Parts: sequence; structure tokens; C-alpha cells
Amino acid sequence: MGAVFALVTVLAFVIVVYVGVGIAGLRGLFGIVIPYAAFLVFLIGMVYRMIEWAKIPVPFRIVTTCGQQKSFRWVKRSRLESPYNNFEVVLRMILEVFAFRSLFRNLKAEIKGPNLIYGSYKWLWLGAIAFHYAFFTILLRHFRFFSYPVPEPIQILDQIDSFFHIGLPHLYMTDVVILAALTFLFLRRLADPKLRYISLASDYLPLFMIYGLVISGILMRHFFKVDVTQVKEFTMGLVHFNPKAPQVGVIFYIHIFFLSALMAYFPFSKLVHMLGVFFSPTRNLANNSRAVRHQPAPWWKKPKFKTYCEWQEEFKEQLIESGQPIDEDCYEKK
Amino acid sequence: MLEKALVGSKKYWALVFFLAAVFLVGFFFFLKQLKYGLGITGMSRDVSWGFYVAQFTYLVGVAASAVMVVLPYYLHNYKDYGKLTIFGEFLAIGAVTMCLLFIVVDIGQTHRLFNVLLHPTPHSMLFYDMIVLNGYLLLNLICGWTALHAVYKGTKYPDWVKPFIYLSIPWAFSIHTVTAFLYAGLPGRHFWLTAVMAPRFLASAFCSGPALLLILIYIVKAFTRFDPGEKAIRALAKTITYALLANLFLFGCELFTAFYSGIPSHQISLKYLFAGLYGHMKLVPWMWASYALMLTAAILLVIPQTRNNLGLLPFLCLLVVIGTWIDKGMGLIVGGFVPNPLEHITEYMPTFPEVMISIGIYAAGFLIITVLYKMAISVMESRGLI
Amino acid sequence: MAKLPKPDELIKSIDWTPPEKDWMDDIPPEIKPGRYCYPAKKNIVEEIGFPNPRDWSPLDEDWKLPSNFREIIIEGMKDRLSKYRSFKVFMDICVRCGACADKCHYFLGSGDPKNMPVLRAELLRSIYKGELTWQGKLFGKLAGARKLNEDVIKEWFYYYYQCSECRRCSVFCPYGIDTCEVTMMGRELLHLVGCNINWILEPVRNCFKIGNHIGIPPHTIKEIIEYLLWDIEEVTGVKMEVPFNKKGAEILFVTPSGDYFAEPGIYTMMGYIILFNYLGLDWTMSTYASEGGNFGLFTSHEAMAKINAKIYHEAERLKVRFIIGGECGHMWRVKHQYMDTATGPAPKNLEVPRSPITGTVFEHAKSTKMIHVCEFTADLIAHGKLELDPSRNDKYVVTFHDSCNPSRGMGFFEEPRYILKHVCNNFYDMPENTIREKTFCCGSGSGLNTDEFMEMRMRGGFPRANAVQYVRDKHGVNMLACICAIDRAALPTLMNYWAPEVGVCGVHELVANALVLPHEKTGERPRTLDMRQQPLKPEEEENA
Amino acid sequence: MVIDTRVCKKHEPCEECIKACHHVHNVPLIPNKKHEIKWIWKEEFEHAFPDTAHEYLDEYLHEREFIVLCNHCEHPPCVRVCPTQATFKREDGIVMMDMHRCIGCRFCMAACPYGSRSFNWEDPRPYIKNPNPRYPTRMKGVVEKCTFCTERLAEGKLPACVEACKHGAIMVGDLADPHSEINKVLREHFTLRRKVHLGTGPSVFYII
Amino acid sequence: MHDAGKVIPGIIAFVLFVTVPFWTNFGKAAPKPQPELPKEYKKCVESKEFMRREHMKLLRKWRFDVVRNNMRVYINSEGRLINMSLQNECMRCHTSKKKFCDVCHDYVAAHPYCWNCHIPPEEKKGWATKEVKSLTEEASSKQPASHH
Repeated sequence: MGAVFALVTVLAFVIVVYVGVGIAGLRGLFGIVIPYAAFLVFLIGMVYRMIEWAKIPVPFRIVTTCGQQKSFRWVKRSRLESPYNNFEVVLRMILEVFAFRSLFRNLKAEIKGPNLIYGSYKWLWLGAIAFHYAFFTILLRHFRFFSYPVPEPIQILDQIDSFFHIGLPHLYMTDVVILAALTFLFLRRLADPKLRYISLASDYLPLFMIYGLVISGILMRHFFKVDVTQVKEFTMGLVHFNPKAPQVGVIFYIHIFFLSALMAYFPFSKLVHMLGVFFSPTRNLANNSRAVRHQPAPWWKKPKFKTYCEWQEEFKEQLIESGQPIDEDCYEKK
Repeated sequence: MLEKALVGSKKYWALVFFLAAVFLVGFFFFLKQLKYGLGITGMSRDVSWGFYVAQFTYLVGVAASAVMVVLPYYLHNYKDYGKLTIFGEFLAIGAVTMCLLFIVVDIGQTHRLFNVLLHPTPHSMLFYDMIVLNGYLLLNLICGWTALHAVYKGTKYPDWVKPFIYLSIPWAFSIHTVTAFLYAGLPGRHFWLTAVMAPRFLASAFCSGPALLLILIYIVKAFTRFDPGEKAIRALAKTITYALLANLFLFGCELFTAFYSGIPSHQISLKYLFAGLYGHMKLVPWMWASYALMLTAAILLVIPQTRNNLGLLPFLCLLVVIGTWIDKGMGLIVGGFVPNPLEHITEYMPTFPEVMISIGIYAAGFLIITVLYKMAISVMESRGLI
Repeated sequence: MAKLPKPDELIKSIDWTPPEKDWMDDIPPEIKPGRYCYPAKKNIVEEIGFPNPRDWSPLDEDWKLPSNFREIIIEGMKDRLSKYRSFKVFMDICVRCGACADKCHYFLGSGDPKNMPVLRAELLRSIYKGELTWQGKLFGKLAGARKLNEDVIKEWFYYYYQCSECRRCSVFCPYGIDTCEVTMMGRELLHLVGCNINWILEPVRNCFKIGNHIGIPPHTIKEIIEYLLWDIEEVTGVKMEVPFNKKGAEILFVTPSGDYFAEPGIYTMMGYIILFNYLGLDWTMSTYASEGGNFGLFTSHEAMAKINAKIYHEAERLKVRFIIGGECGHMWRVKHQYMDTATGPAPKNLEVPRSPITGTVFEHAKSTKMIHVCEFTADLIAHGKLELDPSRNDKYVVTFHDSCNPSRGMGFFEEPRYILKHVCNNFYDMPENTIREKTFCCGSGSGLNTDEFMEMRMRGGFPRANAVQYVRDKHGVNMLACICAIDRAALPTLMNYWAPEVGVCGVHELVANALVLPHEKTGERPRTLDMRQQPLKPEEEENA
Repeated sequence: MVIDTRVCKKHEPCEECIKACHHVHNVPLIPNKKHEIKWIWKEEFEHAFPDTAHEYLDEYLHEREFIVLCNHCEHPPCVRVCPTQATFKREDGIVMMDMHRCIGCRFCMAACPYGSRSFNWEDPRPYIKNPNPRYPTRMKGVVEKCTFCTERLAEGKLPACVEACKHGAIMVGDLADPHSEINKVLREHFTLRRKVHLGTGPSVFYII
Repeated sequence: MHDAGKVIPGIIAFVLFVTVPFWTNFGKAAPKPQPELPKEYKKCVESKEFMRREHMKLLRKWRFDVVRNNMRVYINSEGRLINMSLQNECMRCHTSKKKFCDVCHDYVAAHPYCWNCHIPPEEKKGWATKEVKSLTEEASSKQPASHH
């Protein structure tokens, strides 16, 4: 259901652009107004989300410890899985953000006869890491459209990515990787009944939008060619706030529209996990709550409870009867 | 399972970093080669294949040898090889990876590597070699990984993997056969133009690969609790012995054919390798060393007392490994090119960058093997199997 | 009470394939007997002062919710979203990757798809989206949003009391989303409309009023302990002492009331007593702060703090130097992660814990001044301060169950194992994916170890029990050691069901068995009985 | 192609054909023998025809140097082994190189029994003194060889070597056409081919 | 705001990262490539738009036809016959690679390697800068392990 909706939405995007640019010729709208607006929404939205989260206190140190705590010198502790100070927390976060540490731990449970067994299952980790790194590389690569002269590292990256001369222009390896990874991420949602059950339209939509973005990009590079010089004149115009919509094929506008849609969608969807992961209290805190005094949340009030003296009054008889000491201090204070 | 390779002792990490560093040094020289061209190697117009292709050829043999433990275990249910098969398969993964890397560095236009796939050419042996090598890599990945995964889960390996295991057995023979056909099918290279080329390849593979496996197992045994058991080691030693004898026998057949028939073109490369031609004799000491080592090993392996001496065995294996490595890694390829088809003599010796790149690839291969072995041992440990 | 299926029938009934029907359309849930806990009694809710006390049953059509329950819940949700960053972030960033799906023991044992952590969170997340975000209001179901209604409350009640807050899912989540936090919020919201369970609220009430979960008054505590002292004398031949409410003692010892109430916890209690007497510690217990455990944690943050605060209060009154806590799981989650900010700072008279025997300063507890008894004992063993005869535990082949809270809320793995390896000769860990940070819940955590919940307890405990079965069959394990009072209460039933012949004990029971008392050293009176007053070496007895 | 080596003998040490070919095709002059690129060059009899040479041969043959080049075999082993079809046989029999496709595996060099193939061990450009702007160079990492001047044949011109030979020692023609001039010459003279026994069917004939 | 010490630098880093294209270009002139067009010829092989878009595909097709199919004449959309040759045909009109090809290629950072083999018009003089003698020395010094 969700997948169908997402597919229809994405196809609608294509049709909208096709009608808007191909037929109505609204190049200014689709080339300039929408991208700028989407970028603003993205920028402001993301910053807003971060501020929104940051305004909420973290009242307790609810670290998820996945390794030995710091205790005795002779006990080997796990700095990464049970960080004791901020430096170790940073290391843990780096592993989490750059290596997807937690997904790497993934297992797959299986019932075999009377036994429950756990297999190693790193496919999700592999798919996720392939997708994210490929996406990031593609993003960096696109910097060649936003700079002149193009910085050397970007050019080197481009050359490494197109190291194997397949087709002309050369096929980027990241293009292949991201398509494969997206396909895996999509198919697993369909193939595994559990995942199909939990997947919402808003899980398929970003996948499909990125599919659209990637496919339109690949089509533009290899099949429905556009004049890349004009495209760059346009992108350079964008960053100089002096854009002129290029007279190129609709495919380019489809590409730009998918990008805009994705940017605008970002802050309001699950895609905020990109920033949210940094705000996760189970990962970004140190496991030192017995050693270091932390500030309680501003709203936190010390609890009211039955004090010893009140309690002693209530159980005085039994205490005396069973020979337990009576605290005379309770009466002195009064 | 991979996470098991990410935790280990200081010694393990020292080895990993050492191999990675060596690989990076090799990679640095490869970048130089990419920039300058293959001219930084010792290869020439006349000896147009050298150290890289030779190493490739040798390692295909090492890879193919996995079948020497897989076959008895899976086909004949030889239980003593139970713990050894995974190590054999993982050695094959490392060896095939090295093979592929040696091809990558040997190619003049690395960028166009995928042309082999983009323009498939069924009449080229190289096309088949590409298929069988990658196929063998995949088969060993599937079989080795699934077998280990079953250990990890505490179950038996799943049924679907059985066809792959059975397929991997003939496939192992195929990789070395096809690689032999690369050479054996060329007109004008009389040294290679022989029907026993493929059998010779297989014989040398089935002694050198298991010998290397045994050496690795001895190393693993020294540093971990892993022990394949004396029976397995003895059985493997027998395999090495017979294969080594076959290898020497087939070489003898070559000598007979060349010298009894008296056909000069069949003799000339052999003469160059073992006696030198017109004063060109760079490879002569190497070749004699090679055959001396193999013969010594053969004699000592045939005698049961020395073969069953488990302290001596790894050294005999070392003799086999070095002997076959020189024979195939230097003599066979270079011998085919000297003299050249026009009967000029250009000698060949690898250059420093060429050797460094090769060492880098060996480091990469052994890094893969180290990581895979570490994983296998840790998984077995976690299940209390060792 | 519902009839419990036989183990093999239960396994066969597990099917992880979810139904074709969309989960949002699948409400109200079919409330199955054996899978829900009885609601809190009206008087108990009243005594605690929680809203909407009433007599009701989850099986009823009408749950007698307040007429404005929607506003109450939504306001409560807004309030918590502004107070707990964890809650807000976890509501926002889940990508439903499904990594957590097969990590939950209740899902693994029941196959009920709403027990997948992702979906359990989604039960709340969908309301958050539908009621509090414009995306959800605009796109509804497409954005995974829905409106709050009575059926949703029923669903929440059913599923937030089928989560034992074990945090196993959080280990595997790429963003560390912790279903425990979500369940805690869910339960807090349910309290606002008077949907709570008796098994949790009654202990909370007892704690508030009397001092411990079970509601044992001070004189009875003393009596019980005296019984234990007699038993100790029976076993060791030594008359030992337990000081109560002793002012100026060096150490205040706090342990869950389960340890002096029921088997096999009492043997662990005997273990502490023997150990402390062996060392000649200057210690005391309190009949006021007589509860180490904290069912408040399963209720609300406020209730948790209220129960915990008594310990510092008592430590201040008794002028002790530091506090030792007994073996307990959720207690240690509170002591480790909440005590400091919820009820701290520690009173001034407390000092950084320093073992009076070894001189070790427990730097890692320098703020809360409270250490785990296993830390204390492990340190003693490491310094060679204990004379141990591990062969006295030779009839046991031991494995160790990492309790969820010390594992994933504290990082407490090595200390108890270190002790076990020194007090018994046969120790085998369970398969690696079922221990340490990947440990499985006993199936009865977070206040769900009630009898009416038995089917779900056995289902949820299946993964744990299955791993015990594995070591039982492979190594002949017959004793499951643990450091949690709930475990000690819940695991015997679980073992009985899934892995008969495996007993359950606390770590300090085994310590006490192995501990060679001075007079035993001289051979004055060799020990023949264990804490359970069973022969130490059964075979020999028979032969003799 | 037919090469009348008798004519060559008369005009020793004429190298016009080599010079012309190497200039037209921008063949670099690399001093390091190991990295040499040669499309057409000279060999002594015992090297050009190693299996035909014997110790009783006339001095006359020993003195001569023979022009050797790619034989454009009827059954070219280089084409058979090439894994990418970078070298291929055209319909007209010319064995052609596609420099855009060659991966530089050098299998063809191992396969060619005539040593006709050269590999660019390094960038050839620094070794080209006087390039022909109408023909490309090669880059490092590809194999090259004589192409029978396909680019000239297409324009109706003769191969560069043929044209350059003032003495008419080299002639080309269509072997498939029984009435062609070349067939006539072949019928009239006894000719040798290099290593015929290998079954490659070389298309370069030598009049001795 | 809580944890401002960490959150605010985080926000700044994020904003700086996503606005890289803007601030790295700030204050620089927006460049525009101006390839030099041949003066005497008005028409290219195909229309200007087509050539700008698809010249690489066309050249690729040409190279295939010439080398592999021995077809050397291209018939364009107007029916005009054109000799398929980059070096001898294209560059006949576009007399400078630097002023024509490189202008756009540099602009968009595309680096086709046609010119590794094909000779641009301005490089007719050749590249042999080294003396043959020094080359010999260099070559032999590179191969210390081998000699004839």
C-alpha cells in the first residue's frame, strides 16, 4: 500500500515537471524558485529541529552500555562500548556515525526445531553503509558544479569514482553502488513480511525519491544527454544568486525537482535521523553517572517521601518490641 | 562473524597492521606504475610476462589446492578433515584474491579492466580464466562462509549449500586447467606447447597448496588453541607426497619428450633454464635450487619415518613451497619467453618496484587470510570446538 | 488463570509472520489470558494518589476511562515531550529499519508483531504524529499517524505491559532508540487515566508506606533474618550477627526485599551475611530503607525517585561512610543511572567508598558513594582476602545469566564472572549472542513476574531458557547464577518449564558455599551442607 | 604482401620502408631495447626463419637482412587469445588493432609466433621527434603493431612501406582475388613464409 | 537550550557544511566559458545544440565505425558527407584544442583522454624534448637488474 502510494507520488513528480517544464515551459519556477525555496526549507528546518531537540533537557544518564564499565584497574573495560568520558563518547559516536557500529552487531534469529539460534546478519549494515557512503560521495562529487576552478580533491574523487572506463562518459562506481544498495533496501522491505508489516508510505517515499534522483542523474549522464556546460553556468548562477534557467532537457529539471523535493522533505520526516543520531541520549552520554555529579533537569523536583522519623512514629511499637534502636534525634529536633 | 576479526590480541593486531603497512607500500609503488606505465618492471618486448603473471600462476595452484581437503571431507566423509576444510577454503579465498590482484597490476590499461566483461570473447582462454577464477572465489566464499556460519549458529550447514560444495570440487580442477590452457594453447611457444601442461599444473598445485596450508596450520597451532589433529596432518602430508611425486614424474616426461625426440625447439627453453644459452644463465641457479629442493622433499616425504616426524614436516613443506614457487613462479613463465620466437635472448629479472608491488599483493592476500583465519578460530572457540 | 500450553506446543505456536492486515486497523487488541496483568486494585491506586481509581478489568468492553482522557493523554504527552529529550528524539528519528524486530524476547516467544520494538514504539509514535505534528495531521496513515481513542489506550495497556524494559533492542538500534524509554512514557501516560497493574503498584504502595515491596514491617524483618541466622549456624556452626539501624556503622547494606523473603533469594542473603561476618565488617541494615529494589522505576520517574530517596536519607541518619547494594537488576539501573540526578547529591557524611579490608578506593562510585556487592567481593578475591574452596560447589555446573539492567544500564559483566570463576570449578557461559550486552530477559522483568501473566512469561523467557538448555545439554549445566532478585523469583519457574534440572541461585550463595571460615580451616568442623542445607557432595553421602 | 628480398639485398642498407612506416604512424624511437616499439624492422635469416636456417646455408643468405612485420595471418593466434576483441581480423584479412579497447594484457604478444607485437611500456610521446599530425600516437599500456596502413588503404593509397620503397621490393594486393597482380607474382616465384608449420597462415611472402 | 556548548558548534558546522557552495564562491566572479568558434565555418557536423550535448557520443560512434567497421564517412542529418576523424576533420575547423575543447572541459572539470593519443593541432611539433643519449642513460639506470 505504502509502496504504491510512494511510487504514484514519485511518478506524479515526474509528470508535474514534464508538464511544468516540457509543456508549460516554467523553467524559472522549476529551475530557480523551487530549488531555492527547498534549500531554505531544508536549512531552516534542520536547524529548527536541532534547536527544538536541544531545548529539551536530558534528565537522566540513560546510556546503553554494550561493554564492560570502568571499575577496577585489573578489569579490562570497553572504552568504545561503555565510554567513561567525553573523549570516549566522541569515539563511540564516530564509530556509530561513520561505521554504523550498532547495525554491524545485527543478528538474525531463527527457530530450528526446539532451538532458537542466532546467525550473523550484516546485510543491512552493508546495504546501509554502501548507500550512505555512495550518496555522500555523489554529493561531494557534485561540488564540481558549484566551484570554479574545481578543487583538486574533488577532481581526484571524480577520477577515482570513474576509475574504470566503462562507457563514455565513464560510469561512476558510486552510481552502481547506490542503485544496488537502494534496490536492496527497497526489496528487503517487500521481501521480509515483518518489514512489510512495519513499513509505512513514509518509508518508501524517501527511497523512491532518491531512486528518482539517482536514476534521473544516470539517465542524464548516459542517455538523455544535456549540455553540461549550460548546467554548470546555471548552478554557478545559483550560488552567485544570479541564476538563469538553462535551456536543457526536461530530465535535468526532473533531477533538480527530485533534489528539491528531497531537501524540503528532509526536516519533516524520518530523514532527520541524520542529525537526530547525534542527539540520542543512549549513545551520546558517558557511562560515569556514579562517578561524576551531573546536573538534574531544571524541571526536576526532589521527591517528597515518608521520612525516617515519620516512619519511626508509625512503627515505634514494633521497633521497640523487636529490640531495634529508636532514634532519639527525631524528637530532639522537635 | 566479521566482528570477531575486530577484536584480538596485540600480536594479532601487530600482524594485521604489519600486513596492511606492507600492502600500502606496495600500493604506493602500484600508483607509481599507474603513472609511469609497466616500464618500471623488468618486463620487455621479448619477455612480455614476468613476475606478476608468474605469481598469478603459482597462486592459482595454491587456490586450487583447497579441493584436496574439501574433496575427502565432503565426498568421502573423511571426518578428520572436519576442522581443516574451512581453513583450506579460506586459503583459497586469499589465494584467488591475490591472483585477481596480480592480473590487475599486470594489465597495461587498468582503467579498462572491465572490457573483459563488456566485450566477452568466448574464444579467449583469458575470458574463461576470468570466469573460473571469479567463480571459484564466489564458491569458496559461499561454502567457507556458510560452513563457518553454521558453526557460529551451532547448527549443521544448510542443505542449499551442498550443490555449491560439490560444484566447487570440479571447479577447483578447472581453475588450474584453464590457467594451464592460457599457456599450452599458444603456437610458437614450444616450452608451453605440451599436453601435460595442465596435469603438471595440477600436480604442482596439489603439492604446493596443501604444503602452504600445512605451514599456515602449524603457525595457527603455535599461536592459538586450534589443532586439526595428527591424523589430519598425516593424511595431508601423504597428499603432498603423492602430488609432489607426480609433479616430478611429469617433469621427467617433459625431459624425455624433448631430449629423446631431439627436436631443438622443444629443448631450447629447458637448456636455457638449466644450462644457460650463450652465456645467458640468470635462472640456472634458481632452477637447480628448485629441483634440488623438490627432490630432497620428495625423498624425505616418501620415507615414512621422516614424513611422520611432525616436527620435521613443516620444514619439508617449506622445501616443497619454495621449490614449486621457483619452478612455477619464475621458471615456467620466463622459460616460455626465452628465447623469443625469433630466437633472440632477452633475459628477465624483476625490478625493485615490481617486487614491492608483488609483496604488497602477498600482504593483502595474507591479510585476508589472517582475518578469515582469526574469524574461524574465534567462532570455533566461541562454540567450544577448540 | 489461563491454562499454560506444554513447552513443545508453545514452540510450535510461535509464528513470526505478521498478519496481512495493516497493524493500525488491528485494534482493539484481543486481550488474551496469560498475556496481561491484573489491574491495580482501587484502594491501592487511591493510597498512592494516582488518578481514576476504580474497579475494572481489561476484559471489559468499557474501561471506565475519564471522559476527557484524550486531553489528559495529549497534555501528558506534550508535557513529557518537553521534559525528556530521549522521548522526543526517539519519536522523531526512527527509520523503521527493522534491526530491532527480532531482538525482543517477547516477540521471539510470541510472534505477536506488536511486540517488535519498532512497532511497540510506533503505537505511541503514531499518536504523537497524528495528534501533535502537522505532517501527521495532514497525511494521516500515510505518514504513520492516527488519532487517539479508547482502543488505542487498550492497545497501549496490553503492549506496554508486555515490555520488560530490558533495552536489548536499544543495543541493536543504529540510533540507540530505547524502547524502555518509550514504554516508561507509555506507562506514565496510562497512569494518568488510571490504567495500571497491581503487581507493580502494590509493591510501590508498600514501599511508600512500610518500607519495602513486600510490605514486611520492621519487626518481621528482624525475625526473618534471625531465622536465616539459625540456618547459617546449622550450616557453618557459627553464630552470626546482622546489625539493624546501627548508627555510626561504616557501611549501610541495602538489598531487595526479595532476598529475605523467598527461596532462592534467602540463600543469597545468607551469603551476604556470612561474607560480612567473615570479614568482620562494621555494617548495618535498615528496616526503614529495607528495599533495594525499586518498582517505582516501572511506574514513573517520580515514584522511582521517591522510593530511592529513602536510601540516602537513611544513610545520612545512620552516618555511614558508604553504601553497598545487594544483587539486584533494576535496583542497579536506578542506583547507577538515576540515583545521582534523581535523588543526589549524596549526603555529606558519605565518603568515596573504600574497602576497609583491601583499601581499594572505588573511584567509579565517587559521586554516588554506592557500590555493588559483587564489586566489593571481586575486589576482595583479587586481593586474596577470601579463603575459598571452590570444590564445595562441585556438584554444580554453573552458568551465569546477565541481568538486563546491570548489563545494558551499567556495563556490569566481568565482576560477577570473576567471582564465579573463583568460587566454583565448573563454569560455562551460554552462547555468546545470549549473554553480556546481548543477554535475554528472564521474561518477567519490569514488574511482570505475576502468575496471571504466566504464558507470556514463559514465551518471553524462551530465548533465555533456550540458551540455558543449550549449556545444560552440552556441558551439563545445572545451576543458573544471577545477580537479580527478580531473576531469582522468576527464573526457577522458567527453568522448571523449559529446562528442568537447572536450579537458580545468586552469586553470593555460591560465595558462601565456598568461603572457608576460620574454624573450618583448622578442621574443627568441616562443612558438609550447602546454604540450602543439602549435602555438599551428594554422591559421597550415598556411598557412605 | 610479397617482399622481394633480392631487391633489398641490392640496396643495402636501405631502410626507407621502416623510416616511412614509423614516421607515418608515429612509432616512437625508444633507445631502451626492452621497451622498443617496432612495426616493421629487419632480421637476419636465422631469426626471421629460425626453423628454415641451417649451417650449410649460403653466405649470401646470412648477409641479407629481411624485412619483418605483422604477417596478418589467416588464422591469427593473437586474435584468438585477445580477451576483448581489441585485435580482430577484418573482412579483408587485415589483422587490426583497436587501441581504444586494448587492456594491455599482452596475451597477444605471448601468442604471436613472429614477435610482431610491441607493448607501450611507457608513454611513447617523449620519444617521437617529428610526429605526423594526421595520425594519432598511442598511450602507455596498450599493444600495437602494423595495421597494413588501413587508413591509407581507405583513401586508396598504398601502405606507407610500399610507397616508400623506391626499388619496388614490396608489393601488396588481394590474395583472395585469383587475378590480382600479387597472385601472379606468387605463381611466378618461389616464396617462403615464416613458420608455416604453425598453421597460422601468414600472408607475407618472401622471394628469396 | 541545553548542552549549548555542543549543540551550537554542531549547528554551525552543519550550516557551514550545507552552504559550502555559497560561501566558497562568495565574492568571486561567476565565470562563463567562451570557446573560440571557427570564423570561416558556420556549420558544424550537426546542430550546435546537438554537438554541445552529444559530441562525446558522436565521437564514440565514429571511433567504433572507423576502427572496427572500416566505415569512414558519416552522413549527417542534412545528408552532408563527413570524414570521420577527430584529428583530421574536427580539428580542421577548430584549430585549437586549448581555445575550444579545453574551455568547456576545464569549466566542468571533464577530462577526456582522447588527447593521450590524438594529436591536437597546436602540438604538431612533437614532444621529444629529451636528448636520445640521456634517454638511454635513464632507461638503463632504471633497469639495473637486466642487461643484454
